Amino acid sequence: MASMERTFALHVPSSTENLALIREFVAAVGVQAGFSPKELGQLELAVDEACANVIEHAYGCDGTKEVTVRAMFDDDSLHIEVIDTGKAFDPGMIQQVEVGTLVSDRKSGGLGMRLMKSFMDEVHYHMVPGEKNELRMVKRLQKG
Amino acid sequence: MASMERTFALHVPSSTENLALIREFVAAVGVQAGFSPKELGQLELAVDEACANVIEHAYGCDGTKEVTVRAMFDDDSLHIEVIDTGKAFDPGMIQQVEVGTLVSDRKSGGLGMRLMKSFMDEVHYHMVPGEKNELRMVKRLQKG
Amino acid sequence: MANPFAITRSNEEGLSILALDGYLDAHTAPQFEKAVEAEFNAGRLKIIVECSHLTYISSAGLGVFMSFVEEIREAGGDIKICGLTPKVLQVFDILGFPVLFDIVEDLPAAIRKYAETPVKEI
Amino acid sequence: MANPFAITRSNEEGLSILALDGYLDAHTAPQFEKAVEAEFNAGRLKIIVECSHLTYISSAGLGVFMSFVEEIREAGGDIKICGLTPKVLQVFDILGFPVLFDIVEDLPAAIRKYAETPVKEI
Ligand SMILES: Nc1ncnc2c1ncn2[C@@H]1O[C@H](COP(=O)(O)OP(=O)(O)O)[C@@H](O)[C@H]1O
Ligand SMILES: Nc1ncnc2c1ncn2[C@@H]1O[C@H](COP(=O)(O)OP(=O)(O)O)[C@@H](O)[C@H]1O
Repeated sequence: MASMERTFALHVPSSTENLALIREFVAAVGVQAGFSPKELGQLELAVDEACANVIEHAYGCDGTKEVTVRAMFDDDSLHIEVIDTGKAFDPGMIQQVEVGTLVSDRKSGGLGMRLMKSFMDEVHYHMVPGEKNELRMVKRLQKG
Repeated sequence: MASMERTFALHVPSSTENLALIREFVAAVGVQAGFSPKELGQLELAVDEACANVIEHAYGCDGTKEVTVRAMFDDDSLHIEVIDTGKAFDPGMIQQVEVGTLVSDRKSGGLGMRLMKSFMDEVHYHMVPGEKNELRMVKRLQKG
Repeated sequence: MANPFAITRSNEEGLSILALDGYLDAHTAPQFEKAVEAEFNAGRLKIIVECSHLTYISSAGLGVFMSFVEEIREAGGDIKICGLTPKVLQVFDILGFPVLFDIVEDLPAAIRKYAETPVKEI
Repeated sequence: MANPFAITRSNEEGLSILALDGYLDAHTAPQFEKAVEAEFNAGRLKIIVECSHLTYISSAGLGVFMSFVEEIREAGGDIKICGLTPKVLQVFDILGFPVLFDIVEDLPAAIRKYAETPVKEI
Protein backbone atom coordinates (compact mmCIF):
# COMPACT_ATOMS: atom_id res chain seq x y z
CA MET A 1 0.00 0.00 0.00
CA ALA A 2 1.38 3.39 -0.97
CA SER A 3 1.93 5.93 1.77
CA MET A 4 -1.04 8.24 1.33
CA GLU A 5 -1.44 11.14 3.65
CA ARG A 6 -4.85 11.86 5.11
CA THR A 7 -5.70 15.15 6.73
CA PHE A 8 -8.43 15.97 9.25
CA ALA A 9 -9.23 19.13 11.19
CA LEU A 10 -11.60 20.13 13.95
CA HIS A 11 -12.43 23.66 15.13
CA VAL A 12 -14.36 24.12 18.37
CA PRO A 13 -15.06 26.94 20.84
CA SER A 14 -12.52 27.10 23.68
CA SER A 15 -14.68 25.45 26.32
CA THR A 16 -13.86 22.32 28.34
CA GLU A 17 -17.31 21.08 27.25
CA ASN A 18 -15.69 20.33 23.88
CA LEU A 19 -12.85 18.15 25.18
CA ALA A 20 -15.04 15.06 24.79
CA LEU A 21 -15.63 15.86 21.10
CA ILE A 22 -11.91 16.49 20.63
CA ARG A 23 -11.17 13.04 22.07
CA GLU A 24 -13.77 11.40 19.80
CA PHE A 25 -12.17 13.16 16.83
CA VAL A 26 -8.67 12.01 17.74
CA ALA A 27 -9.84 8.47 18.45
CA ALA A 28 -11.64 8.25 15.08
CA VAL A 29 -8.55 9.40 13.22
CA GLY A 30 -6.30 7.17 15.33
CA VAL A 31 -8.39 4.07 14.53
CA GLN A 32 -8.00 4.76 10.82
CA ALA A 33 -4.27 5.30 11.25
CA GLY A 34 -4.05 1.83 12.78
CA PHE A 35 -3.35 2.42 16.48
CA SER A 36 -4.27 -0.17 19.11
CA PRO A 37 -6.97 0.57 21.71
CA LYS A 38 -4.26 1.22 24.31
CA GLU A 39 -2.45 3.66 22.01
CA LEU A 40 -5.75 5.35 21.19
CA GLY A 41 -6.18 6.04 24.90
CA GLN A 42 -2.72 7.62 24.94
CA LEU A 43 -3.48 9.79 21.92
CA GLU A 44 -6.80 10.97 23.34
CA LEU A 45 -5.11 11.90 26.59
CA ALA A 46 -2.20 13.79 25.02
CA VAL A 47 -4.49 15.87 22.81
CA ASP A 48 -6.99 16.45 25.63
CA GLU A 49 -4.16 17.75 27.87
CA ALA A 50 -2.90 20.03 25.10
CA CYS A 51 -6.37 21.48 24.47
CA ALA A 52 -7.19 21.79 28.18
CA ASN A 53 -3.98 23.82 28.56
CA VAL A 54 -4.96 26.07 25.67
CA ILE A 55 -8.39 26.66 27.19
CA GLU A 56 -7.09 27.26 30.72
CA HIS A 57 -3.75 28.96 30.15
CA ALA A 58 -3.60 30.43 26.64
CA TYR A 59 -7.20 31.69 26.71
CA GLY A 60 -7.57 32.10 30.50
CA CYS A 61 -10.86 30.16 30.41
CA ASP A 62 -12.44 32.58 27.92
CA GLY A 63 -14.84 30.22 26.17
CA THR A 64 -15.47 32.44 23.14
CA LYS A 65 -12.15 31.72 21.38
CA GLU A 66 -11.33 28.87 19.04
CA VAL A 67 -9.23 25.72 19.43
CA THR A 68 -8.08 23.94 16.28
CA VAL A 69 -6.87 20.35 16.16
CA ARG A 70 -5.34 19.13 12.93
CA ALA A 71 -4.41 15.50 12.36
CA MET A 72 -2.49 13.90 9.52
CA PHE A 73 -1.36 10.34 9.17
CA ASP A 74 0.48 8.13 6.75
CA ASP A 75 1.84 4.60 7.08
CA ASP A 76 4.48 5.66 9.59
CA SER A 77 2.98 8.09 12.04
CA LEU A 78 0.22 10.40 13.13
CA HIS A 79 0.93 14.13 13.37
CA ILE A 80 -1.24 16.31 15.57
CA GLU A 81 -1.27 20.10 15.69
CA VAL A 82 -3.12 22.03 18.38
CA ILE A 83 -3.47 25.67 17.41
CA ASP A 84 -4.67 28.68 19.39
CA THR A 85 -4.52 32.45 19.13
CA GLY A 86 -4.17 33.12 22.84
CA LYS A 87 -1.26 34.06 25.11
CA ALA A 88 2.10 32.62 24.14
CA PHE A 89 4.38 31.06 26.77
CA ASP A 90 7.89 29.71 27.03
CA PRO A 91 7.70 25.96 27.53
CA GLY A 92 11.42 25.90 28.36
CA MET A 93 10.67 27.85 31.53
CA ILE A 94 8.22 25.26 32.87
CA GLN A 95 9.84 23.08 35.51
CA GLN A 96 8.68 19.52 35.75
CA VAL A 97 8.00 18.71 39.38
CA GLU A 98 7.91 15.13 40.73
CA VAL A 99 4.43 13.80 41.42
CA GLY A 100 5.42 13.09 45.05
CA THR A 101 6.35 16.74 45.49
CA LEU A 102 3.09 17.90 43.88
CA VAL A 103 1.20 15.73 46.38
CA SER A 104 3.17 17.11 49.37
CA ASP A 105 2.50 20.61 48.09
CA ARG A 106 -1.20 19.78 47.62
CA LYS A 107 -1.05 20.81 43.99
CA SER A 108 -3.85 19.83 41.66
CA GLY A 109 -1.93 20.65 38.47
CA GLY A 110 1.41 20.15 36.80
CA LEU A 111 0.91 16.77 35.12
CA GLY A 112 -0.36 17.73 31.67
CA MET A 113 2.89 18.32 29.81
CA ARG A 114 4.45 15.26 31.42
CA LEU A 115 1.61 13.10 30.13
CA MET A 116 1.93 14.50 26.60
CA LYS A 117 5.66 13.74 26.58
CA SER A 118 5.11 10.27 28.04
CA PHE A 119 2.58 9.19 25.46
CA MET A 120 3.77 10.94 22.29
CA ASP A 121 7.07 10.38 20.47
CA GLU A 122 7.60 14.08 19.76
CA VAL A 123 6.20 17.23 21.40
CA HIS A 124 7.22 20.66 20.09
CA TYR A 125 5.84 24.12 20.70
CA HIS A 126 6.02 26.62 17.89
CA MET A 127 4.89 30.15 18.70
CA VAL A 128 4.30 32.80 16.03
CA PRO A 129 4.03 35.99 18.15
CA GLY A 130 0.81 37.92 17.63
CA GLU A 131 -0.47 35.30 15.23
CA LYS A 132 -0.82 31.83 16.73
CA ASN A 133 0.63 29.21 19.03
CA GLU A 134 1.10 25.74 17.67
CA LEU A 135 1.81 22.54 19.53
CA ARG A 136 3.00 19.74 17.27
CA MET A 137 2.99 16.16 18.45
CA VAL A 138 3.92 12.96 16.66
CA LYS A 139 3.02 9.38 17.52
CA ARG A 140 4.68 6.68 15.46
CA LEU A 141 2.90 3.52 14.42
CA GLN A 142 4.39 0.30 15.79
CA LYS A 143 5.19 -1.93 12.84
CA GLY A 144 3.99 -5.42 13.67
CA MET B 1 -29.20 34.02 28.74
CA ALA B 2 -27.99 36.17 25.85
CA SER B 3 -28.01 34.65 22.39
CA MET B 4 -24.37 33.73 21.88
CA GLU B 5 -23.36 32.10 18.66
CA ARG B 6 -21.03 29.12 18.77
CA THR B 7 -19.18 27.86 15.73
CA PHE B 8 -17.72 24.43 15.03
CA ALA B 9 -16.12 22.94 11.93
CA LEU B 10 -14.90 19.54 10.82
CA HIS B 11 -12.77 18.71 7.78
CA VAL B 12 -12.37 15.07 6.74
CA PRO B 13 -11.25 13.14 3.66
CA SER B 14 -14.11 12.28 1.30
CA SER B 15 -14.48 8.66 2.33
CA THR B 16 -17.60 6.94 3.68
CA GLU B 17 -15.36 5.71 6.50
CA ASN B 18 -15.65 9.22 7.94
CA LEU B 19 -19.44 9.39 8.04
CA ALA B 20 -19.42 7.97 11.58
CA LEU B 21 -17.11 10.77 12.77
CA ILE B 22 -19.30 13.33 11.00
CA ARG B 23 -22.32 12.00 12.89
CA GLU B 24 -20.46 12.12 16.22
CA PHE B 25 -19.50 15.71 15.47
CA VAL B 26 -23.05 16.74 14.64
CA ALA B 27 -24.45 14.92 17.67
CA ALA B 28 -21.94 16.61 20.01
CA VAL B 29 -22.85 20.05 18.67
CA GLY B 30 -26.55 19.21 18.70
CA VAL B 31 -26.45 18.18 22.36
CA GLN B 32 -24.90 21.52 23.28
CA ALA B 33 -27.50 23.34 21.19
CA GLY B 34 -30.19 21.63 23.27
CA PHE B 35 -31.83 19.13 20.90
CA SER B 36 -33.62 16.05 22.21
CA PRO B 37 -32.25 12.55 21.54
CA LYS B 38 -34.88 12.05 18.82
CA GLU B 39 -33.94 15.34 17.14
CA LEU B 40 -30.26 14.45 17.41
CA GLY B 41 -31.00 11.32 15.39
CA GLN B 42 -32.67 13.48 12.75
CA LEU B 43 -29.73 15.86 12.61
CA GLU B 44 -27.19 13.06 12.31
CA LEU B 45 -29.17 11.52 9.48
CA ALA B 46 -29.64 14.74 7.50
CA VAL B 47 -25.93 15.59 7.67
CA ASP B 48 -24.88 12.01 6.95
CA GLU B 49 -27.10 11.99 3.82
CA ALA B 50 -25.66 15.32 2.69
CA CYS B 51 -22.08 14.14 3.13
CA ALA B 52 -22.73 10.71 1.59
CA ASN B 53 -24.11 12.54 -1.48
CA VAL B 54 -21.00 14.71 -1.66
CA ILE B 55 -18.75 11.66 -1.48
CA GLU B 56 -20.74 9.63 -4.00
CA HIS B 57 -22.03 12.23 -6.44
CA ALA B 58 -19.94 15.41 -6.16
CA TYR B 59 -16.63 13.55 -5.82
CA GLY B 60 -17.60 10.34 -7.65
CA CYS B 61 -16.24 8.26 -4.76
CA ASP B 62 -12.76 9.79 -5.02
CA GLY B 63 -11.61 9.47 -1.40
CA THR B 64 -8.76 11.96 -1.65
CA LYS B 65 -10.90 15.12 -1.59
CA GLU B 66 -12.21 17.01 1.42
CA VAL B 67 -15.64 17.35 2.99
CA THR B 68 -16.25 20.25 5.36
CA VAL B 69 -19.09 20.42 7.85
CA ARG B 70 -19.64 23.71 9.65
CA ALA B 71 -22.14 24.06 12.49
CA MET B 72 -23.31 27.17 14.27
CA PHE B 73 -26.02 27.51 16.87
CA ASP B 74 -27.67 30.14 19.01
CA ASP B 75 -30.75 30.05 21.22
CA ASP B 76 -33.07 29.65 18.22
CA SER B 77 -31.56 27.24 15.76
CA LEU B 78 -28.68 25.18 14.48
CA HIS B 79 -27.19 26.01 11.09
CA ILE B 80 -25.25 23.37 9.19
CA GLU B 81 -23.15 23.90 6.08
CA VAL B 82 -21.77 21.00 4.07
CA ILE B 83 -19.10 22.19 1.66
CA ASP B 84 -17.31 20.40 -1.17
CA THR B 85 -15.22 21.34 -4.18
CA GLY B 86 -16.53 18.64 -6.48
CA LYS B 87 -19.02 18.59 -9.36
CA ALA B 88 -21.92 20.99 -9.06
CA PHE B 89 -25.47 19.87 -9.83
CA ASP B 90 -28.89 21.39 -10.21
CA PRO B 91 -31.05 20.25 -7.30
CA GLY B 92 -34.14 21.66 -9.07
CA MET B 93 -33.74 18.99 -11.75
CA ILE B 94 -33.90 16.09 -9.28
CA GLN B 95 -37.34 14.49 -9.27
CA GLN B 96 -38.59 13.05 -6.04
CA VAL B 97 -39.96 9.57 -6.70
CA GLU B 98 -42.41 7.81 -4.33
CA VAL B 99 -40.87 5.07 -2.20
CA GLY B 100 -43.38 2.58 -3.57
CA THR B 101 -42.21 3.36 -7.10
CA LEU B 102 -38.55 3.04 -6.08
CA VAL B 103 -39.34 -0.41 -4.66
CA SER B 104 -41.17 -1.51 -7.85
CA ASP B 105 -38.22 -0.25 -9.87
CA ARG B 106 -35.79 -2.09 -7.58
CA LYS B 107 -33.92 1.13 -6.89
CA SER B 108 -31.51 1.31 -3.98
CA GLY B 109 -31.23 5.11 -4.02
CA GLY B 110 -33.30 8.24 -4.17
CA LEU B 111 -34.17 8.76 -0.51
CA GLY B 112 -31.35 11.03 0.71
CA MET B 113 -32.67 14.44 -0.24
CA ARG B 114 -36.16 13.51 0.92
CA LEU B 115 -34.80 12.60 4.35
CA MET B 116 -32.87 15.88 4.63
CA LYS B 117 -36.01 17.86 3.81
CA SER B 118 -38.12 15.78 6.19
CA PHE B 119 -35.87 16.29 9.18
CA MET B 120 -34.53 19.83 8.68
CA ASP B 121 -36.55 23.04 8.65
CA GLU B 122 -34.59 24.53 5.75
CA VAL B 123 -32.45 22.95 3.03
CA HIS B 124 -30.78 25.15 0.41
CA TYR B 125 -28.06 24.46 -2.12
CA HIS B 126 -25.70 27.25 -2.98
CA MET B 127 -23.22 26.55 -5.78
CA VAL B 128 -20.27 28.84 -6.53
CA PRO B 129 -19.11 27.51 -9.95
CA GLY B 130 -15.48 26.47 -10.04
CA GLU B 131 -15.07 27.25 -6.36
CA LYS B 132 -17.34 25.26 -4.06
CA ASN B 133 -20.74 23.76 -3.51
CA GLU B 134 -22.51 24.55 -0.28
CA LEU B 135 -25.55 22.89 1.23
CA ARG B 136 -27.10 24.93 4.02
CA MET B 137 -29.55 23.37 6.43
CA VAL B 138 -31.32 24.82 9.44
CA LYS B 139 -33.00 23.02 12.31
CA ARG B 140 -34.92 25.15 14.75
CA LEU B 141 -34.97 24.48 18.47
CA GLN B 142 -38.40 23.69 19.92
CA LYS B 143 -39.09 26.16 22.69
CA GLY B 144 -40.49 24.25 25.66
CA MET C 1 -14.89 1.33 16.57
CA ALA C 2 -12.97 -1.66 15.28
CA ASN C 3 -16.19 -3.40 14.29
CA PRO C 4 -18.84 -0.77 13.71
CA PHE C 5 -21.26 -3.13 11.98
CA ALA C 6 -21.82 -6.87 12.15
CA ILE C 7 -24.42 -9.34 10.91
CA THR C 8 -25.23 -12.61 12.65
CA ARG C 9 -27.05 -15.27 10.59
CA SER C 10 -29.27 -17.93 12.09
CA ASN C 11 -32.17 -20.21 11.18
CA GLU C 12 -35.47 -20.75 12.94
CA GLU C 13 -38.40 -22.81 11.65
CA GLY C 14 -37.09 -22.56 8.09
CA LEU C 15 -36.71 -18.78 8.32
CA SER C 16 -33.43 -16.94 7.76
CA ILE C 17 -32.66 -14.44 10.47
CA LEU C 18 -30.13 -11.66 9.90
CA ALA C 19 -29.44 -9.86 13.18
CA LEU C 20 -27.83 -6.46 12.66
CA ASP C 21 -25.49 -4.88 15.19
CA GLY C 22 -24.03 -1.37 14.98
CA TYR C 23 -24.62 1.23 12.31
CA LEU C 24 -25.83 0.79 8.75
CA ASP C 25 -24.66 3.74 6.65
CA ALA C 26 -23.10 4.22 3.22
CA HIS C 27 -19.90 2.67 4.57
CA THR C 28 -21.41 -0.53 5.94
CA ALA C 29 -24.43 -1.00 3.63
CA PRO C 30 -22.43 -3.04 1.06
CA GLN C 31 -21.86 -5.65 3.78
CA PHE C 32 -25.61 -5.90 4.41
CA GLU C 33 -26.29 -6.02 0.67
CA LYS C 34 -23.94 -9.00 0.30
CA ALA C 35 -25.62 -10.79 3.19
CA VAL C 36 -29.12 -10.38 1.69
CA GLU C 37 -27.81 -11.37 -1.72
CA ALA C 38 -26.26 -14.53 -0.24
CA GLU C 39 -29.63 -15.53 1.27
CA PHE C 40 -31.35 -14.93 -2.04
CA ASN C 41 -28.77 -16.87 -4.05
CA ALA C 42 -28.98 -19.79 -1.62
CA GLY C 43 -32.76 -19.86 -2.06
CA ARG C 44 -33.36 -18.85 1.56
CA LEU C 45 -36.14 -16.44 0.73
CA LYS C 46 -38.01 -16.07 4.03
CA ILE C 47 -35.83 -13.45 5.63
CA ILE C 48 -36.20 -11.68 8.96
CA VAL C 49 -33.98 -8.69 9.64
CA GLU C 50 -33.66 -8.32 13.41
CA CYS C 51 -32.71 -4.75 14.35
CA SER C 52 -32.73 -4.52 18.14
CA HIS C 53 -28.97 -3.80 18.12
CA LEU C 54 -29.05 -1.59 15.06
CA THR C 55 -28.07 1.85 16.37
CA TYR C 56 -28.45 3.84 13.16
CA ILE C 57 -29.68 3.57 9.58
CA SER C 58 -29.31 5.94 6.63
CA SER C 59 -30.77 5.79 3.13
CA ALA C 60 -27.90 3.56 1.99
CA GLY C 61 -29.12 0.88 4.41
CA LEU C 62 -32.78 1.43 3.51
CA GLY C 63 -31.81 1.03 -0.13
CA VAL C 64 -30.86 -2.60 0.47
CA PHE C 65 -34.40 -3.37 1.64
CA MET C 66 -35.89 -1.48 -1.33
CA SER C 67 -33.80 -3.03 -4.05
CA PHE C 68 -34.21 -6.69 -3.03
CA VAL C 69 -37.73 -7.06 -1.77
CA GLU C 70 -39.57 -7.25 -5.12
CA GLU C 71 -37.36 -9.99 -6.45
CA ILE C 72 -37.61 -11.95 -3.22
CA ARG C 73 -41.41 -11.62 -3.17
CA GLU C 74 -41.71 -12.72 -6.78
CA ALA C 75 -39.80 -15.84 -5.80
CA GLY C 76 -42.27 -16.48 -2.96
CA GLY C 77 -40.28 -15.06 -0.07
CA ASP C 78 -40.27 -11.80 1.88
CA ILE C 79 -38.20 -9.53 4.09
CA LYS C 80 -39.82 -8.88 7.46
CA ILE C 81 -38.31 -6.35 9.81
CA CYS C 82 -38.39 -6.48 13.62
CA GLY C 83 -36.90 -4.98 16.76
CA LEU C 84 -36.49 -1.39 15.53
CA THR C 85 -35.53 1.07 18.25
CA PRO C 86 -37.44 4.39 18.29
CA LYS C 87 -34.45 6.26 16.80
CA VAL C 88 -34.27 3.92 13.80
CA LEU C 89 -38.03 3.43 13.52
CA GLN C 90 -38.65 7.15 12.92
CA VAL C 91 -36.62 6.88 9.70
CA PHE C 92 -38.66 3.92 8.41
CA ASP C 93 -41.83 5.74 9.43
CA ILE C 94 -41.18 9.07 7.75
CA LEU C 95 -40.52 7.33 4.43
CA GLY C 96 -43.70 5.28 4.61
CA PHE C 97 -41.91 1.93 4.87
CA PRO C 98 -44.67 0.45 7.09
CA VAL C 99 -46.96 0.40 4.03
CA LEU C 100 -44.39 -1.50 1.98
CA PHE C 101 -42.86 -3.83 4.56
CA ASP C 102 -44.08 -5.92 7.46
CA ILE C 103 -42.47 -4.20 10.43
CA VAL C 104 -43.20 -5.92 13.74
CA GLU C 105 -42.22 -5.67 17.38
CA ASP C 106 -39.80 -8.54 17.88
CA LEU C 107 -38.52 -11.86 16.55
CA PRO C 108 -41.46 -13.99 17.80
CA ALA C 109 -43.85 -11.54 16.14
CA ALA C 110 -41.87 -11.78 12.89
CA ILE C 111 -42.05 -15.58 13.00
CA ARG C 112 -45.81 -15.42 13.63
CA LYS C 113 -46.15 -12.94 10.77
CA TYR C 114 -44.62 -15.48 8.37
CA ALA C 115 -47.26 -18.01 9.50
CA GLU C 116 -50.08 -15.51 8.87
CA THR C 117 -48.88 -13.65 5.78
CA PRO C 118 -45.91 -15.31 4.06
CA VAL C 119 -45.70 -12.54 1.46
CA LYS C 120 -46.86 -8.99 2.18
CA GLU C 121 -49.41 -7.76 -0.33
CA ILE C 122 -49.08 -4.12 -1.25
CA MET D 1 -24.00 12.43 26.25
CA ALA D 2 -26.62 14.01 28.46
CA ASN D 3 -24.83 12.78 31.58
CA PRO D 4 -21.18 12.18 30.74
CA PHE D 5 -20.05 11.85 34.33
CA ALA D 6 -21.78 10.76 37.51
CA ILE D 7 -20.77 9.92 41.08
CA THR D 8 -22.68 7.51 43.30
CA ARG D 9 -22.05 7.71 47.06
CA SER D 10 -22.47 4.81 49.43
CA ASN D 11 -21.26 3.54 52.79
CA GLU D 12 -19.84 0.18 53.73
CA GLU D 13 -18.33 -0.75 57.10
CA GLY D 14 -17.77 2.91 57.95
CA LEU D 15 -16.02 3.56 54.65
CA SER D 16 -17.18 6.17 52.13
CA ILE D 17 -17.41 4.82 48.62
CA LEU D 18 -17.50 7.15 45.62
CA ALA D 19 -18.27 5.17 42.47
CA LEU D 20 -17.35 7.07 39.31
CA ASP D 21 -19.16 6.59 36.00
CA GLY D 22 -18.19 8.18 32.69
CA TYR D 23 -15.27 10.45 31.96
CA LEU D 24 -13.25 12.57 34.33
CA ASP D 25 -11.65 15.44 32.40
CA ALA D 26 -11.18 19.18 32.88
CA HIS D 27 -14.91 19.60 32.32
CA THR D 28 -16.13 17.10 34.91
CA ALA D 29 -13.27 17.22 37.47
CA PRO D 30 -14.88 20.08 39.46
CA GLN D 31 -17.82 17.75 40.19
CA PHE D 32 -15.44 15.11 41.57
CA GLU D 33 -13.57 17.74 43.55
CA LYS D 34 -16.80 18.87 45.22
CA ALA D 35 -17.69 15.28 46.08
CA VAL D 36 -14.33 14.61 47.76
CA GLU D 37 -14.50 17.93 49.55
CA ALA D 38 -17.97 17.07 50.85
CA GLU D 39 -16.66 13.81 52.33
CA PHE D 40 -13.78 15.64 53.94
CA ASN D 41 -15.97 18.37 55.38
CA ALA D 42 -18.38 15.80 56.78
CA GLY D 43 -15.50 14.03 58.49
CA ARG D 44 -15.91 10.91 56.33
CA LEU D 45 -12.20 10.45 55.82
CA LYS D 46 -11.89 6.79 54.80
CA ILE D 47 -12.66 7.14 51.13
CA ILE D 48 -12.69 4.52 48.41
CA VAL D 49 -12.91 5.70 44.81
CA GLU D 50 -14.41 2.89 42.75
CA CYS D 51 -13.48 3.26 39.08
CA SER D 52 -14.83 0.20 37.25
CA HIS D 53 -17.17 2.44 35.21
CA LEU D 54 -14.68 5.26 34.79
CA THR D 55 -13.99 5.32 31.04
CA TYR D 56 -11.35 8.05 30.95
CA ILE D 57 -9.21 10.22 33.21
CA SER D 58 -7.01 13.22 32.42
CA SER D 59 -4.67 15.21 34.63
CA ALA D 60 -7.56 17.37 35.82
CA GLY D 61 -9.09 14.28 37.42
CA LEU D 62 -5.77 13.05 38.79
CA GLY D 63 -5.26 16.49 40.32
CA VAL D 64 -8.23 15.94 42.64
CA PHE D 65 -6.51 12.87 44.13
CA MET D 66 -3.22 14.76 44.46
CA SER D 67 -4.56 17.88 46.08
CA PHE D 68 -6.70 16.22 48.79
CA VAL D 69 -4.81 13.15 49.90
CA GLU D 70 -2.27 14.82 52.23
CA GLU D 71 -4.90 16.68 54.17
CA ILE D 72 -7.07 13.58 54.46
CA ARG D 73 -4.13 11.47 55.63
CA GLU D 74 -3.11 14.07 58.22
CA ALA D 75 -6.64 13.81 59.60
CA GLY D 76 -6.28 10.02 59.83
CA GLY D 77 -8.08 9.02 56.63
CA ASP D 78 -7.02 7.98 53.14
CA ILE D 79 -8.14 7.72 49.53
CA LYS D 80 -7.89 4.17 48.17
CA ILE D 81 -8.52 3.54 44.50
CA CYS D 82 -10.01 0.38 42.99
CA GLY D 83 -11.49 -1.08 39.84
CA LEU D 84 -9.31 0.74 37.30
CA THR D 85 -9.70 -0.52 33.73
CA PRO D 86 -6.46 -1.05 31.77
CA LYS D 87 -7.01 2.14 29.74
CA VAL D 88 -7.29 4.27 32.87
CA LEU D 89 -4.70 2.32 34.85
CA GLN D 90 -1.94 3.09 32.33
CA VAL D 91 -2.34 6.80 33.15
CA PHE D 92 -1.98 6.21 36.91
CA ASP D 93 0.97 3.91 36.22
CA ILE D 94 2.99 6.19 33.98
CA LEU D 95 2.84 8.97 36.58
CA GLY D 96 3.95 6.70 39.42
CA PHE D 97 0.67 6.94 41.33
CA PRO D 98 1.01 3.35 42.63
CA VAL D 99 3.86 4.54 44.90
CA LEU D 100 1.72 7.32 46.33
CA PHE D 101 -1.71 5.70 46.50
CA ASP D 102 -3.12 2.30 47.42
CA ILE D 103 -4.49 1.07 44.11
CA VAL D 104 -6.21 -2.31 44.34
CA GLU D 105 -8.22 -4.68 42.17
CA ASP D 106 -11.79 -4.19 43.35
CA LEU D 107 -14.04 -2.97 46.14
CA PRO D 108 -13.58 -5.98 48.48
CA ALA D 109 -9.81 -5.56 48.12
CA ALA D 110 -10.13 -1.87 48.96
CA ILE D 111 -12.17 -2.69 52.06
CA ARG D 112 -9.55 -5.29 53.15
CA LYS D 113 -6.81 -2.72 52.48
CA TYR D 114 -8.41 -0.34 54.98
CA ALA D 115 -8.32 -3.15 57.57
CA GLU D 116 -4.62 -3.81 56.92
CA THR D 117 -3.25 -0.31 56.27
CA PRO D 118 -5.70 2.46 57.22
CA VAL D 119 -3.30 5.14 56.01
CA LYS D 120 -0.75 4.51 53.26
CA GLU D 121 2.79 5.34 54.35
CA ILE D 122 4.93 6.91 51.66
N1 LIG E 1 -0.88 26.31 26.00
C1 LIG E 1 -0.34 26.96 27.05
N2 LIG E 1 -0.38 28.30 27.09
C2 LIG E 1 0.15 28.95 28.13
N3 LIG E 1 0.73 28.36 29.18
C3 LIG E 1 0.80 27.02 29.21
C4 LIG E 1 0.25 26.24 28.15
N4 LIG E 1 0.47 24.95 28.43
C5 LIG E 1 1.10 24.92 29.61
N5 LIG E 1 1.33 26.15 30.09
C6 LIG E 1 2.02 26.48 31.35
O1 LIG E 1 2.76 25.33 31.76
C7 LIG E 1 2.34 24.92 33.08
C8 LIG E 1 2.38 23.42 33.20
O2 LIG E 1 1.40 22.84 32.38
P1 LIG E 1 0.88 21.37 32.67
O3 LIG E 1 2.04 20.46 32.85
O4 LIG E 1 -0.05 20.99 31.60
O5 LIG E 1 0.13 21.46 34.07
P2 LIG E 1 -1.15 22.31 34.48
O6 LIG E 1 -1.82 22.77 33.24
O7 LIG E 1 -1.97 21.36 35.27
O8 LIG E 1 -0.62 23.44 35.31
C9 LIG E 1 0.98 25.53 33.26
O9 LIG E 1 0.63 25.73 34.61
C10 LIG E 1 1.09 26.83 32.49
O10 LIG E 1 1.72 27.82 33.27
N1 LIG F 1 -23.96 16.75 -3.58
C1 LIG F 1 -24.40 16.29 -4.77
N2 LIG F 1 -23.64 16.47 -5.88
C2 LIG F 1 -24.07 16.03 -7.07
N3 LIG F 1 -25.25 15.41 -7.27
C3 LIG F 1 -26.04 15.20 -6.22
C4 LIG F 1 -25.66 15.63 -4.91
N4 LIG F 1 -26.65 15.31 -4.06
C5 LIG F 1 -27.61 14.71 -4.80
N5 LIG F 1 -27.26 14.63 -6.10
C6 LIG F 1 -28.09 14.07 -7.19
O1 LIG F 1 -29.42 13.94 -6.71
C7 LIG F 1 -29.85 12.58 -6.79
C8 LIG F 1 -30.78 12.25 -5.64
O2 LIG F 1 -30.07 12.28 -4.42
P1 LIG F 1 -30.61 11.49 -3.16
O3 LIG F 1 -32.04 11.86 -2.96
O4 LIG F 1 -29.73 11.78 -2.01
O5 LIG F 1 -30.55 9.96 -3.54
P2 LIG F 1 -29.29 9.04 -3.92
O6 LIG F 1 -28.06 9.75 -3.50
O7 LIG F 1 -29.53 7.80 -3.18
O8 LIG F 1 -29.38 8.85 -5.41
C9 LIG F 1 -28.57 11.76 -6.81
O9 LIG F 1 -28.74 10.52 -7.46
C10 LIG F 1 -27.64 12.69 -7.60
O10 LIG F 1 -27.85 12.54 -8.98
